[in-house]
Amino acid sequence: MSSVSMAVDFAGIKLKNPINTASGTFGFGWQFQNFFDVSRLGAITTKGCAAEPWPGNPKPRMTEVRGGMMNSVGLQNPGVRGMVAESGEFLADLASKGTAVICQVAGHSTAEYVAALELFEELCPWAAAFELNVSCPNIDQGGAAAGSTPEGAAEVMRACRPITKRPLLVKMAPVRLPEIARALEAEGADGLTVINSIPGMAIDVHTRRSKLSKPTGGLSGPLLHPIAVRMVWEVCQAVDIPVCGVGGVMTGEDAAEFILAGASAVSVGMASFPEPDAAVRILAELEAWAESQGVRDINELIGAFEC
Amino acid sequence: MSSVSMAVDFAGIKLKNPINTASGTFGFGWQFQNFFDVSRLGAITTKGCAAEPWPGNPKPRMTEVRGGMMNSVGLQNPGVRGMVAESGEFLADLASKGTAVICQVAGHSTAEYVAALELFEELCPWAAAFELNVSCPNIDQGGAAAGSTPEGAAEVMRACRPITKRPLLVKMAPVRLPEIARALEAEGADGLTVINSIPGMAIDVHTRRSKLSKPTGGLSGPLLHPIAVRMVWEVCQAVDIPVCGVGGVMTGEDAAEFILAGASAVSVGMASFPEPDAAVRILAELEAWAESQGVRDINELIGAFEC
Amino acid sequence: MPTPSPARVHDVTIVSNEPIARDVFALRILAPALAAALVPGQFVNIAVPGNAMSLLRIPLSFAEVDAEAGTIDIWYAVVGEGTERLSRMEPGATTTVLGPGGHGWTIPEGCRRALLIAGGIGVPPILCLARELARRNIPYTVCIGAASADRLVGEAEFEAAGSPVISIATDDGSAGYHGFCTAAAEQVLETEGDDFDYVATCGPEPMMAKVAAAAERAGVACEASLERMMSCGFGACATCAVETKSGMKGACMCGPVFDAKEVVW
Amino acid sequence: MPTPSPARVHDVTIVSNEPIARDVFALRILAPALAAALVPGQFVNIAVPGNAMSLLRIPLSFAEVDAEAGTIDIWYAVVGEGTERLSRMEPGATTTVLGPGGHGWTIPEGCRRALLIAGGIGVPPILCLARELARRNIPYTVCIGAASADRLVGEAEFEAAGSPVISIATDDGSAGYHGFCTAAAEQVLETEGDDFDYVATCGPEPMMAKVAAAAERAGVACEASLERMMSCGFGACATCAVETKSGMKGACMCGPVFDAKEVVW
Ligand SMILES: Cc1cc2nc3c(=O)[nH]c(=O)nc-3n(C[C@H](O)[C@H](O)[C@H](O)COP(=O)(O)OP(=O)(O)OC[C@H]3O[C@@H](n4cnc5c(N)ncnc54)[C@H](O)[C@@H]3O)c2cc1C
Ligand SMILES: Cc1cc2nc3c(=O)[nH]c(=O)nc-3n(C[C@H](O)[C@H](O)[C@H](O)COP(=O)(O)OP(=O)(O)OC[C@H]3O[C@@H](n4cnc5c(N)ncnc54)[C@H](O)[C@@H]3O)c2cc1C
Ligand SMILES: Cc1cc2nc3c(=O)[nH]c(=O)nc-3n(C[C@H](O)[C@H](O)[C@H](O)COP(=O)(O)O)c2cc1C
Ligand SMILES: Cc1cc2nc3c(=O)[nH]c(=O)nc-3n(C[C@H](O)[C@H](O)[C@H](O)COP(=O)(O)O)c2cc1C
Ligand code: FES
Ligand code: FES
Repeated sequence: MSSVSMAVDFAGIKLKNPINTASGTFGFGWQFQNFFDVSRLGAITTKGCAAEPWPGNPKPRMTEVRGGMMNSVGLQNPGVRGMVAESGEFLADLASKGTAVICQVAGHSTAEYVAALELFEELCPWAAAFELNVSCPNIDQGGAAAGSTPEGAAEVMRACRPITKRPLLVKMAPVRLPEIARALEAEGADGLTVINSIPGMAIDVHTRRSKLSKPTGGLSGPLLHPIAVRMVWEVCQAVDIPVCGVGGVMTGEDAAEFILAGASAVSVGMASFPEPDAAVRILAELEAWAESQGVRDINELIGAFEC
Repeated sequence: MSSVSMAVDFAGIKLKNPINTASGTFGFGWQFQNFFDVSRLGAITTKGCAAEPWPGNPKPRMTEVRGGMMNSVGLQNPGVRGMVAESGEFLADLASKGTAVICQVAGHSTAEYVAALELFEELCPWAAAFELNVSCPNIDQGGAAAGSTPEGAAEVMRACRPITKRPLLVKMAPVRLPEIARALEAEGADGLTVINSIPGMAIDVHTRRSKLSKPTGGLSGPLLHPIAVRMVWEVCQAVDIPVCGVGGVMTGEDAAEFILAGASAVSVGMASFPEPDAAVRILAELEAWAESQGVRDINELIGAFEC
Repeated sequence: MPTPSPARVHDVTIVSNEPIARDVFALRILAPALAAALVPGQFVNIAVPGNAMSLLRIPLSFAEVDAEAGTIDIWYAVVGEGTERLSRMEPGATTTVLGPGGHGWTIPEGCRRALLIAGGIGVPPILCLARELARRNIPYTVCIGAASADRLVGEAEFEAAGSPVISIATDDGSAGYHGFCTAAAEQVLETEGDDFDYVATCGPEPMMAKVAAAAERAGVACEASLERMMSCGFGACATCAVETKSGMKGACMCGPVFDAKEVVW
Repeated sequence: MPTPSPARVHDVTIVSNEPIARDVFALRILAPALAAALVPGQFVNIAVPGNAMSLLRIPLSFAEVDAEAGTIDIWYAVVGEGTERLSRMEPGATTTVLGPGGHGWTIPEGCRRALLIAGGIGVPPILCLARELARRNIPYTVCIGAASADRLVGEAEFEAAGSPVISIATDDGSAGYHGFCTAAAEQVLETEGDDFDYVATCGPEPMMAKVAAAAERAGVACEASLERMMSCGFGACATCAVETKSGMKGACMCGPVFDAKEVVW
């Protein structure tokens, strides 16, 4: 038994520990239930869902790159109703065990974000919070196209804010973070998830074509980590609302860097693919690190980076 | 002997082949002369120099990260006069052997860029071109602070353009590239070098301090590569002036990706640290790839990426 | 909740790892619990240590499982860095395998005769199916295609499993018929289609599309084993989607074996 | 053109690699051309294969060079992932070493007696110097500091090289004096400073700063071997800068051995 209290408050949600999962890398949670008891996590964030189902992009949707991977799934999702029909029972049960379920909201336009969030608000009483994905690099409308300017991101937030009283988070694109973060805070965002995949490109030099069905895709993995830590730190300096750090977390020390940079929660992403129970290993390592720092409470370490 | 013609025109400079070296990773060229004949390269780009010497940042200035490294050298340089005194003879000789010498220009302000470029123009008749570094992430004034907005970058370019008739290149920060590239093209830039290191952060979780003397540093290495290829491709779509691709080039295939994405030249950066003759190995691999593509001339492959 | 993948992470030991054709290796791993669980047509997801820059597992079918010995036989082509690294693993080395992955072949009830068409490194799951057919005493005929004679695998094993290979085709004519193995399959289905109740195919997608079309013309049930770039192998990432007539389906959970009529080729 | 580094990339073979103290290993590599070129106080830059995510070489001093046998003896502390990886390299393994790096100790002309102060893993370059002093028949006295007795290295070797170790200090008192080895050095320099013409030190920077100050008070020439994070090791990157009274100097070319008076501590 650890002697460190790991509970944190993230955007008004009480988490039993700071470990969350990155949207799109953890399905709807039940995919992992055979590998470990998902209710050991502080939170999970579900795959982005829109009001209606989306088919996503053509194949190939994935390629490995040095130190990570690149995807162009393009937010394939069963729509909010499909998601609730398929996974609602599991998620409600998970919520009842004290793991916060954060539902990610996708859209091609402000109206679509609104429509999706309205459905979520109505159909998901068990959801602890909603996360607006204005940063997917793999769709042509909405996603990063909407959230890469302060105006665009603010517009989506402004339209969505009245729909729910529950905490509203925003998943941010890896561009112009401080400005966009301030714009989102001003519109009432409760927390920010930093960062979504960075757009990249991999060319098959033999065929001269993209290794994905689109020219570019979104990068994940350790290659992102030092960039993501810097971005989390910048956002934490810029705003007062809490931040969840995402990007290349493979070990407890990677998670610890986000915590020190100011994040109140940390999401595990692609680490869960080769090692489905990575999130609980990382939780244990984070706890051991906190203990080694001689603190009683992980909260003492949030933002404890010394310049 | 290769059957492929490797000569390219880059921003009006005739290069015997597309391989260049990234500023700050190749000293002033002579540091490598014992490892291989530097005149085999198409070009070299020298460390950024200002009008007066700069001491750079305190130690530690470097840390390794997964898939790369992070530095905060902070543009330590001997000043243009110091550089010419120390390295001018070698560089003039190199130029006479047909390797283009591109001198990088550093400054804390537009006035300092102007002052440095005036000295370069006067003291370096052997220089084939000058590259304005408006993208160093490790200095508080000038560098990325100057070049991360279209207005800032354009201001430096506008002030420098009248000083020289030789090709004027700009080393770009990894932000807002299409807009800034268009602004620079409009101000008369002859070519763009894409990209400089991406700012990152690495925290020692035991001491809770940065692994560098500053909170952030600049990332180099393979971790950048898919991001850099995407950025080169975006810039090539946005402007008509030629582009030199930089970022994580470790192999001929990495260089080939830049060429296919539209770059006319490719710089080798940190690959030269563990393997001082990496640039000539990469040149040979690039040549072998071009041959395998069945072309007579490497120019047929520039921008030959098929969407 | 929907049924999650039955996959677990299994510790495995390499028993042998030898070349059997040009750029093709046969790998035998010891993994008793996994071997006991696998059915023909499923796949496993192997971690290949040795390159810290490469993080994902490699999905591979298998040619045979010996549940008693606890071994799994995999045949793989060396096509890139990961499979090259795998080819350097030595007997005795240990790693982990995630599986079972997906679901396997569904031999129709009362199947009288099956036609199997395998192209290139599509042979292993077809061979595994052939052995299952042989166990059930269902006769079958096989067409194998390969780029060239030195890359051809499976001929002897299909014969040993109980059926002569009716047709071999190579792209360069260095063995068997000069051309594609689909030609033979199309001819069989056209002329003797009524004798068959099941067509199974694995290989390059254009080949499988042709086989699927021929089977549909002949009115014979057809299954195809599809490959996709897979990140997880247990339904969590959606990188493995296959377009079907009823929407996108993950190859790792709803496949890799699909009803060929359902696939949008 | 200024003088480029004489470094070359040498193919080397591991001869032996064994622990000699807690978290400290002795590595012997075979590299005849490099061994013939090295002088005490220089360093080498070794590539440690096995982690594709880690790209740079590791700079290391050496404790002894046997030019005849072509071997180089390196003592290193396991402090992180790279040195841990190095500690797993087996005899017979091959890699490359870039060197010689930098310039070594400059023993003053007519030096009568030297005082050597080594802290922790600063012992190897000091030991190498001691052996050179012994070869030149210059007497010397040595102070060694270590965190604890089980991390202490070099005592026997210094004795064998010809001089008794006058003082051992450990941070925890588990061997010798309980405290820092600088105390003994400061005392020697204060009371017998006139007997010495040379002080050489390598170890943690605060330790070397104290030694430098004591030497300056005593009016004795002092050199210190400094460590910096190095990316290249041959003057190309400027990550290794040391602040000196005449500006920034690269540790890999102008050091690692510096005139202690010149260093801004
Ligand atoms: C369910 C399934 C079963 C498979 N069974 C076998 C098998 O039994 N034997 C066998 O040799 N191979 C099999 N494969 C393919 C195998 O996974 C790939 O060849 C392997 O991942 C390539 O890895 P690499 O690092 O060597 O090649 P890379 O360098 O990653 O790629 C080399 C080439 O192979 C292609 N490729 C890579 N991965 C895949 C993939 N998952 N699907 C399709 N093309 C890919 C790439 O696009 C590229 O053109 C199977 C794939 C799947 C999805
Ligand atoms: C000229 C020179 C000679 C050296 N000689 C020796 C020697 O003979 N024996 C020996 O054990 N070590 C020596 N070192 C230090 C050695 O290079 C580092 O300990 C090693 O690089 C650490 O690598 P790592 O991956 O294990 O540790 P990392 O995980 O990279 O770091 C572990 C810790 O060591 C520190 N560190 C890492 N590299 C250096 C460095 N270059 N300088 C100072 N601190 C560092 C880090 O800041 C960190 O606190 C020398 C360094 C230099 C520059
Ligand atoms: C296959 C895949 C699908 C993803 N889908 C989504 C998504 O639906 N919504 C989202 O915000 N981020 C998505 N992401 C991005 C991740 O949530 C995360 O931001 C990114 O992968 C960086 O974290 P990591 O390096 O730990 O994986 C996806 C990532 C991957 C690899
Ligand atoms: C130690 C170091 C110093 C650098 N100094 C400069 C510099 O002076 N000017 C500059 O434009 N870029 C500088 N860079 C960035 C490189 O030129 C290059 O843009 C970057 O390293 C990415 O390329 P790479 O991944 O191939 O190294 C430096 C990089 C390193 C590692
Ligand atoms: S491979 Fe991840 S869902 Fe199929
Ligand atoms: S280590 Fe590169 S200049 Fe010294």
